[in-house]
Amino acid sequence: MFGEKALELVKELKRSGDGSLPPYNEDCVRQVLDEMKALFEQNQKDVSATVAGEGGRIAGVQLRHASLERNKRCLLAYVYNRMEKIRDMRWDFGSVLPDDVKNNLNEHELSWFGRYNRSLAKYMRSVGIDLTQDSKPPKSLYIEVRCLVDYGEFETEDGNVVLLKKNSQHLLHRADCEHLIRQGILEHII
Amino acid sequence: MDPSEVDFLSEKQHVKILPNFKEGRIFLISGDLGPFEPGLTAEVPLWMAVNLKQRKKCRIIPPDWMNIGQLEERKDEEKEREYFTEMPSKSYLELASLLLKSARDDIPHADEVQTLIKDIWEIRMAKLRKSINIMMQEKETHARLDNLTHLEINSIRPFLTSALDRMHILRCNVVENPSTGTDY
Amino acid sequence: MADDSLYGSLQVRPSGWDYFELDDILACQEKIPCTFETQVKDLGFLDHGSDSEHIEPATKMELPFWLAKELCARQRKIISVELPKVYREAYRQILEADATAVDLNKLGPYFYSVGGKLLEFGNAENPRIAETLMMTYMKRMRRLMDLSLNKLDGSKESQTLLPKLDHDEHNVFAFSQEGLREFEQWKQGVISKLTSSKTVINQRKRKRTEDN
Amino acid sequence: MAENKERGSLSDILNDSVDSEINEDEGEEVTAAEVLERLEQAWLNEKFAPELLESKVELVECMLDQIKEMEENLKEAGKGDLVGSLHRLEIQRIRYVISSYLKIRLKKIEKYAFHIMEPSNDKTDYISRLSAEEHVYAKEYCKNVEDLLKSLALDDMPPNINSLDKKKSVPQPNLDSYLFMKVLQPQEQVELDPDDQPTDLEEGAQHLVRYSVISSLLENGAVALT
Repeated sequence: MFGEKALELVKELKRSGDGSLPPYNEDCVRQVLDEMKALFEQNQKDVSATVAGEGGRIAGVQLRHASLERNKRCLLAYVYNRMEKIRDMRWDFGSVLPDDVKNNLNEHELSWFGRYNRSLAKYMRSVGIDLTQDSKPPKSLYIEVRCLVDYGEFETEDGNVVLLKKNSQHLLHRADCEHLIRQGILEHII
Repeated sequence: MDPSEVDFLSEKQHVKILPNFKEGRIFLISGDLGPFEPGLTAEVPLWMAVNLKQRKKCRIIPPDWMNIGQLEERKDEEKEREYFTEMPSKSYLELASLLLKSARDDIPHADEVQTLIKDIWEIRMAKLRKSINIMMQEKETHARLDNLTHLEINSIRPFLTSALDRMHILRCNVVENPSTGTDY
Repeated sequence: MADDSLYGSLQVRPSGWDYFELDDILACQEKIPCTFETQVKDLGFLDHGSDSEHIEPATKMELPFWLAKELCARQRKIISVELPKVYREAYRQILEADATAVDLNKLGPYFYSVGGKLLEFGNAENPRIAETLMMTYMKRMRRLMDLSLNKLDGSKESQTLLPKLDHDEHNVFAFSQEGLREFEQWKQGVISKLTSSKTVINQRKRKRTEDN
Repeated sequence: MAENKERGSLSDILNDSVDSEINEDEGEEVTAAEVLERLEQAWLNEKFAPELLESKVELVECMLDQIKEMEENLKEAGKGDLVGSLHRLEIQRIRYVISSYLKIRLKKIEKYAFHIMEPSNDKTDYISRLSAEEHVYAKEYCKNVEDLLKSLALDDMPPNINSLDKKKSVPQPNLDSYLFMKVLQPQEQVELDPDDQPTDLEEGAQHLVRYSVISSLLENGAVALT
């Protein structure tokens, strides 16, 4: 039946769950576009035949047109849902994506991510607040953290420098270490 | 809403403290406080009370309902009454657990107080499930829950709103396909 | 039944809002038994059961919902449609008898949403389908509530019902379990603990599997 | 700030920094505490409402000014100073509400970008609910997403279907979502559901209802979401 390849794309993305992004499936997308091209050209032939007086072609045109719309919907949903995953990574990760994630992005997605970053940064500058901070309500000014990796020197907001060695523990200002915790460098100890 | 945000909201309510430091009026953005005299009670928001306690700058006076006598009375009343009784505050559980965690030595008979509060919570949650059961059975499409507290609402919200949202779709289907009374 | 004016505000949402939703796309793939009323030229290859060049009238085929819906929309009548087995009288009686015992996941993971879509065909049994869907959901939802609001340990009872849940039911269950897990964490005061992002966790898992 | 004032303890410095009376255009004296109260309720309303609500960016700006002023004064306070650290903790709490409020709105703008930016008469004029900065962001976001859809799919599709129907086939909020609300101002004979008789809403009452039934009451402040 028509639309099989397009369905494959949707299923592949659905299987990947959240938090991970499979590589951009260039050739499957290509095959969907090819099927659409063929459906469209066949419909054009049938339409001109019908205009020329030949009967009995309308049903085929409608069937192919429904398949065209189906392919379109699957393809757009594939691109749109990937885009949402990439967008969420900005909040999850920060403005620099790790390489193994970047390799799964196609060049248009990469340029989308760059534009999204710039637009978000511009918005945050205009309101004067870093929205990627403060993911949890503040409990107290300082929190206990343990270092999971050898990170080296780290300068806190109020200017003093801390040496973050593996397994070293510190009492750090909450705002300073939120990013480090999210990137798995520090661990918050209750 | 994340329970930590429910906590965050409950930390706005005021509690009484016994400071051991001297300080004039403090003009917070959320309102003026103090002055503070050692041995003289003062009212501050819960988030400040807990912070001062962590820095050993005060003792916290538990709210007057947080004692064994009153809590036992509330527990019995909650057990008897079919509907939810009114709680002393819409964030009684957050207040109690925060004080029990960071100012336990300021609460007489802390263990009994904790178990009583836990019991009250369990009775109310069981009541909440029962009333939802009835709500679904009667196919009611809205409900009044005056005495439910923030954390109780928050704990039932994910299930109830998502379940009712889907029920609404099915209900619209029925409404849009009324049987014309012909027998099946 | 009630007159229409009373039900003014109760309509299903206008279609299209879920255009990008993967689940709706998958639900629309559900197979519908159809019979062709007219010939369809040059598309015989779609009917694996015959090798004729065209699809001949009276051919019976299972078409995905997204196609069946277009081919019998409004006055076109290229095909006529029958209810899939699980929405017919026999299955409806099973559901009426013991809704909570039925394995809706097996009957088609999108049982309720496909059921809602079938109503678009204007079948005479629509009222009974809509009624059965609602009644089934209500009965199962009450059982599901106890499971999703109780212990997190996945008791035996939840193990028996869980695999039988349809996609919508599973979302409700997962969503409320999420809420319950957060509440449990809150109880131990862990909740305000900042955590590393899920992408980092996934990455670390992948690294671990690559290393050993 | 009065320079010549003899430098007393920190709280003296802070006395004059908290501009306790903020004049609103209606001339009614609104204290900083009241502005904060309204901002917190606006944050909760935005958090629970399925659609984008009226922007309360003026409350955000007012609070940010208060914080900036307070932070200026705190520079002089020593690190360990008790009152200074309490002020900083309050500032962090207010920052959290502001940041969460703006983030929730931004997420809604992203989720329903086309629906918001596509004007049509038979639905709410969401564009008027955007702050100036949000409007710029929403326009850029729509353009960016549409360009992606075009470059990866639409431009390679046959001519008659190579565009996105931005009126119908785009994500839209579910206005019938269930939520909890509390009544601030009593209301007479409100229809909570066509199946039931209209009921009175008593002040302080809490109800579980569908959003569409109370959206106008929410807009004029008669109810709040909880």
